[in-house]
Amino acid sequence: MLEQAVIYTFVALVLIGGFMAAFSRQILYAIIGLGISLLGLAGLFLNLGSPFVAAMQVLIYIGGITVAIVFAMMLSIAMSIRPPDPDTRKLGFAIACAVIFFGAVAHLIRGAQFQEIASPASEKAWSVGALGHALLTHYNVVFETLSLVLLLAIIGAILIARKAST
Amino acid sequence: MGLIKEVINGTKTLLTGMKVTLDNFRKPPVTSQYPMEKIEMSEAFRNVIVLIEKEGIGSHDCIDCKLCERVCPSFCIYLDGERPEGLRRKRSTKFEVDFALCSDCGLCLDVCPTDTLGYSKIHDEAGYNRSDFLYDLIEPWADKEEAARERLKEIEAEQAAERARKAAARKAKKVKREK
Amino acid sequence: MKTDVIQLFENPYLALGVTIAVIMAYLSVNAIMLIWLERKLSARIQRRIGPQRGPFGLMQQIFDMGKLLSKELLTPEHANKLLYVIAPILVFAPVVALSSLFPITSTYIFHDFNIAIVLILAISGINVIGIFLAGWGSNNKYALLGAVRSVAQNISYEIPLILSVIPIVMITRTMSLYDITLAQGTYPFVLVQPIALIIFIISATAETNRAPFDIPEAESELVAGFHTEYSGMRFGLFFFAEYSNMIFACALATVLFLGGWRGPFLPDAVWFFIKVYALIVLMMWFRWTFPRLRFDQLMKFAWVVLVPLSLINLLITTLVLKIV
Amino acid sequence: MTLDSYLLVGAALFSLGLIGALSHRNLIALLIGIELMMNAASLNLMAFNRFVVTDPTTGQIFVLIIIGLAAAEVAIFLSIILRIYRAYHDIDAEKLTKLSG
Amino acid sequence: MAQIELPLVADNPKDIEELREEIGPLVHMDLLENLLNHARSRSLWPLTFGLACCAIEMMAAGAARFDLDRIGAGVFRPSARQADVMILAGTISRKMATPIKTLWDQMPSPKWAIAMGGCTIDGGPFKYPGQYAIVEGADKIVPVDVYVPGCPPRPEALFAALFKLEEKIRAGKKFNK
Amino acid sequence: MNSRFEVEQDPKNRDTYYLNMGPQHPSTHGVMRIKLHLDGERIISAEPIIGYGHRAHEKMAENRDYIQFLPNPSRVDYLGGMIYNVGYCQAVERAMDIEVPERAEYIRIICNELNRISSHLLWLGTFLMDLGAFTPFLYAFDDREKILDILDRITGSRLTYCYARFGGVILDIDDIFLDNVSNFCTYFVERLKEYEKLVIGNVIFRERTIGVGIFAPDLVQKYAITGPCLRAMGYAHDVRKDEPYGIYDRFDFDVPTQTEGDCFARTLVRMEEMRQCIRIVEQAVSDMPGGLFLAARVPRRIRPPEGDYYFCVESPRGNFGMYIASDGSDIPFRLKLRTPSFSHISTMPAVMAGTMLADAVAILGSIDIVVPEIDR
Amino acid sequence: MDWFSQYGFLGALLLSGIVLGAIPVVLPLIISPRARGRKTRETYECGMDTIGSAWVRFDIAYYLFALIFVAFEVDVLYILPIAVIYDSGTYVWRDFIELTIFVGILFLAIIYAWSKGVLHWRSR
Amino acid sequence: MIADKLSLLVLDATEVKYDARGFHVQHTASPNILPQIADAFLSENFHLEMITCQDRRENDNAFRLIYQFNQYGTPQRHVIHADIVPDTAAPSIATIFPAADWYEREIFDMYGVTFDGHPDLKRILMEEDYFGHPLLKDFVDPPNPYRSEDGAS
Ligand code: SF4
Ligand code: SF4
Ligand code: SF4
Repeated sequence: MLEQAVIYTFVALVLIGGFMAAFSRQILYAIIGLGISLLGLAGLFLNLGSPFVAAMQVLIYIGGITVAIVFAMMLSIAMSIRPPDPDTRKLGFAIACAVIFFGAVAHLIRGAQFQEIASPASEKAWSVGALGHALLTHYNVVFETLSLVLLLAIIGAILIARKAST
Repeated sequence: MGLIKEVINGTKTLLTGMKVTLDNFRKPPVTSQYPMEKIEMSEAFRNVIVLIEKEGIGSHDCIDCKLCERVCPSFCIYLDGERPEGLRRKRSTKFEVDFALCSDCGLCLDVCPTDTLGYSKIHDEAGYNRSDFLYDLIEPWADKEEAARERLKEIEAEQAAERARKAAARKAKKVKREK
Repeated sequence: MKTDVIQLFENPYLALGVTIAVIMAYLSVNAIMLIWLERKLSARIQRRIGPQRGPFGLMQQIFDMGKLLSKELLTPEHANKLLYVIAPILVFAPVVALSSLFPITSTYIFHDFNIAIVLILAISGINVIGIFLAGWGSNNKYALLGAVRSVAQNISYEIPLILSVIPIVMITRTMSLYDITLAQGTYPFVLVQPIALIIFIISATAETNRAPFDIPEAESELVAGFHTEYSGMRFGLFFFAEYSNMIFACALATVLFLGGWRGPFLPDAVWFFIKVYALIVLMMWFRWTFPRLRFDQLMKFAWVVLVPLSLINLLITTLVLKIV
Repeated sequence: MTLDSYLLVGAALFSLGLIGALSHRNLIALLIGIELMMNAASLNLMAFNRFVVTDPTTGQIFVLIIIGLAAAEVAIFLSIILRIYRAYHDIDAEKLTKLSG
Repeated sequence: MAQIELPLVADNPKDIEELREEIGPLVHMDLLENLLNHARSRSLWPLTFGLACCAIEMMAAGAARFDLDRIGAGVFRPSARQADVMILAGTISRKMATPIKTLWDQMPSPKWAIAMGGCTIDGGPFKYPGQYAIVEGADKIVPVDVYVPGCPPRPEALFAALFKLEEKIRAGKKFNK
Repeated sequence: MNSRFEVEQDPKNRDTYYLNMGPQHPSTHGVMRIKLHLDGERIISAEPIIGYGHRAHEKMAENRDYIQFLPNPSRVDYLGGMIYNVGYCQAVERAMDIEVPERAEYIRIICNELNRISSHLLWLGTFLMDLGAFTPFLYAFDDREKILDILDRITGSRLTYCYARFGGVILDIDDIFLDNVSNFCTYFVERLKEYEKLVIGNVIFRERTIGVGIFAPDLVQKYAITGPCLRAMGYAHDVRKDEPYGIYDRFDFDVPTQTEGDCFARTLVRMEEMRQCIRIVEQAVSDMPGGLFLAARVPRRIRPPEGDYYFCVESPRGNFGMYIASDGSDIPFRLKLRTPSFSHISTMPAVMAGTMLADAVAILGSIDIVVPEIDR
Repeated sequence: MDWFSQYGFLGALLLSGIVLGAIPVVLPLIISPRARGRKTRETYECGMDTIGSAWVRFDIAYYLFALIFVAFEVDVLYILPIAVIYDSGTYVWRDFIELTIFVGILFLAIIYAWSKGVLHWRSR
Repeated sequence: MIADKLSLLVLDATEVKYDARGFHVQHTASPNILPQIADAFLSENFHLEMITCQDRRENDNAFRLIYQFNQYGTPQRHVIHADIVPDTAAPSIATIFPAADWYEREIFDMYGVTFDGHPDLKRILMEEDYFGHPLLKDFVDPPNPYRSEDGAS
């Protein structure tokens, strides 16, 4: 009962945050919305059985990515304080797109029949250790590639940003 | 490598610093706990001026010469005096000091011909009103004033006698020399 | 062996209530004691006496609390009111949850999470957001600069902090704080990971914005940093959170490196707190000895010294673990 | 909650992200929209992972990878924003097209 | 010669009195108020703020020899928002009057002011015919609670002033000079 | 949003902003204000705005006679009050050609140098507090109290001395005083080592000060920098050596110099200067002659002959000069105080530009300003 | 134990933190007096009026640090799941090699950033 | 040598007794050649010790500007007196000796003497909107709320 309520709270957080992020014209509020949404999402991850991923979500997304975005926002202070005038045409177009997309997907989901497994895998399979094993064996290429990608991201970011600053 | 050396050296200096603070930690505090223990004020300590007792008079000896009032750079002395009957010198009847204005310079002490000014040893006054610091210096002496005047009369009489004697002596000398 | 506190009670709500009460009582006493300790310690280092109200000056903090509680709460006209108001609450919020995560004794703990380390890191991240919102919300240049510095500093020192924790996780193969403490049966990990401990302490000092890393609230430049505009109890909450965070940082160091509650003769909890407070005294000692670094030097220190050092430490650990 | 409802939430989040990405002129808002969409994808992955897949590590690792990619993307994207800002002192997407065109 | 524009000064003592007035708390209980007054009186955090020579004596009072921290007043807060008592230590120049007024306004109530040194009481050594640069008395710009005479007052005098202020705070509304 | 924020900052320069440092700011040492134009953390330009401590000393001088001006100089620079007080007396003595007894000269030297140490100590404390170290501040104050106790015993004041008079000093010293002084000297030499360990050696302190706030070499001549700031740039200029006043030519002391001209060099110079002060004091104590402490024959009215006079002393902050224009009456026609910090602060725009916000604090702290001395 | 009883407790504590934090900032509204001055609610800036907007643009260098951080933190956190199973006997040298490569790449990032002088705070 | 350079510029130079007066040479110059004089001093490694002013309107109907130059090392103080007629501007030497910048602002603030070619001549010690020039001999501070009414003496 309470559990259900909490899950719905998380869903609500996700959606409210999403709304804030999508519709607020002040960038800071949009970022806060993003943060709230991500928090709700982390809750849902928890519910889906993976506290580790949930914690990572909080640590990286909220602690890292939103912070970086906030810093980016502060570059353009003037804009973030005074929101630009609403562009109703564009907004209407975006909403139309989104509604169409959502309708289609909802329809698909309704129609589709997923083979749900009866009971979730054992606790051990969900553990962090399992993740580690998987990263080392099955996904080791992905693992190393990811680090390379991040290295490239750092290099790229520095290159671009430094060029910009000189 | 230079970096590592730097880090090690830096750590060393930090540890020396911590040792210094530790050494001081072990020493006793130097605090003097004000309301409980009061620091003795030195002889020269300057605060609001007071009239001090002159030997032989039993009271102050301010003759209202107004020198201090005139020299005071802060204009904080307000004087008034009268010449009591039977006295050669004047006596001040009002001697107010606005300590809030005083700059503790001591010039008034320098000029006082009778050396009757001194410093009080109060060092911790505070008040709720800005007019709290207008001190009346005569007041503590008020009850002794009468006696002092009497004594002064005697002293002046003595002095007059002395002067007269000296004058007589001088005259005598003069007369002698003339002879 | 270990018992969750929740299981002691029939009713989970009662358990919750008792937990909150215990934690808040502890934290309040702790904050008061720590401020007292800090003031007395600094006084001794500086050869003063320090607060004297009440026995040993203990009442001083209570007076301070009372005063802060009855101070007017000013909300600047141009501040972003919502953010301004919620920021101190946000900074304060994680405090209660965080303190439930540490295994203080070997028998009773609130709950032993198997990913406790990540949780601690994640929850303490809320702090940063609170500080940022405080700076942004108060619409004050000093506050904003302080907040930006604080965020930059926090994120920079988070990396060496995590990197210094990883070797321990490697050695013990767990992220549960209880199990990590158990693993230090024969010797505390400070003996095998001294460098990690040093890096951890330094990073933790920086994470809690303590001198010599107190640049976000550097008095001499930024007046009072991110809480420049905060008065009364709102400021008090920042204060409270700072001292509580100190406890958490030192408690984590204790658990990871100093063997947590382990120790001869004395009861578990006593050992735990002895170690924690010893570390805190060390941090205070730092504070009252050193000048503060300039901000760029601070960042440089994190990235140029601490991160490579902790990476090297990590590599060595991996190698040694493999060989041994 | 069932798989369907998770998927619906994911779809809704994706739509919101779409709106955010399409309707704003600010590049940062665009980024926020994209992030929302990526998270919608993660949610779907996790949901499938929980309800459909037998080996639960797969979905989690995919989510982790998404997080990592998002971080890389954000880093690059933000540095581009910085660059643009430096060049034009503005991060208005529309004005940019005018400037470049 | 044009008249000087004096933007922030109360033109007469009545205005100062008015400015001193605070809007009382919503809930007023005597017992609570008394307790709070006790707490307030023992935890007076001064504003880090020195005007001239007297400020050095104020610093000396905070230093090891006298140690303001003993009576709970050693926490010098640099931000006006967190300070309780403004120690006006030194000569207030006319140029400084406006900032002081602003700072005073920006302190959250309840707040108090101590005028330390002759200069802040009524101009002290700098009050003389022809003076054009100073404010002759801090009470022309902020409501002062306690005055400390001296040039400069010894740190003990500042202590005495703080004790006086404590008395005043503890007496609360009943206080009369 | 409030209309105040509608005002765009300079549209071409939206990246930069202005920040008020002061007048009430923990690191401006009183009431100075520096308007900083910042780009992020970097200072584009700095504009000191002074006058918040203006007390009209010069106007006062024109309204009172030479004697009544006596309490003022020590309030111009209250940290070096004794030096200013003595300096003023010496200026008038030279103008009037008043003989000063030997003993008085020696007493003045001792008091001057002790006062210089106390000023430097206070500087050390506040400078380190600006850099974030609180403890040395209290140590410095503690030692300063020791000096103040010694001076308090004979001068009666702790800060704003009015001890020197035309033709000598107001009170004679006694053996206890001399004992106290020599005890202090032995104590302080040891104590200085401790400071050096705590401060000079400290790597954080070095990081914060080395290479920070360098006065460009051409600033020296153009701005007339004096005092420790000048000596930190390699000029061995010291009024006590170059144009000895009083009896400074009888003492053997060095003028410490450094060449870098940064905050660290200034610190070193001042530390060494304290040591030299001790040397002078020790010599003075051992040579102390007997005799009068106040000239027997001082003219009752102080009336320097008509003309201009200039007298320069070495204050803890640099050359303090008194320009006295007399019209033959006992009220100065014009008395101009040339204060060193005034020159130093006017270099701030040149020195601070391009440094970081935190450096501004270090620079301000290291040049050792006393606000009423700038504003007079 | 399912997730709810585990993390629900923690969540409840977090929530209680917010509630407890709210109390002390509401209480003073009732028991504290209020000042009325002409500038009480103005922005504090050392007693002067602020010049321009207070939402200033900060140094670009912070920004670079934030960028590096984002990428770096992900990297570092990836090590965690591996650390948990490191040297658990399943692998002989494989985990060591992979981890070393991973950390090595991380090192490269630092070295690159260093060589580019990003860490030396040259904001212009 | 400085003496040679100056002899071309100044109206009158008198050696004064250093022991009594504290400076070595006193010159009188006409104000409009001040920049050349400053140039000469700059090229000879002198620094500008101070500038000040006297209100001599009663005696000579002039403001006397006093410039003082000195050298590091062996002191050699030169004092330049330049009388300017009230309400005329003196040339600024702030571009030659930046130190003069603030001194000239101070003189402007206190005496109302203006300087031609000064980069930013505004008040320095008093508020920007102050009304008078306080060091003038005939300056009176009008009654204002900052003064005590009781007025000492
Ligand atoms: S000490 Fe100085 S200021 Fe005070 S009353 Fe005497 S002369 Fe006046
Ligand atoms: S100078 Fe001395 S005698 Fe003369 S009025 Fe003053 S106190 Fe009295
Ligand atoms: S009262 Fe005296 S010591 Fe205090 S500021 Fe005024 S002149 Fe200076």
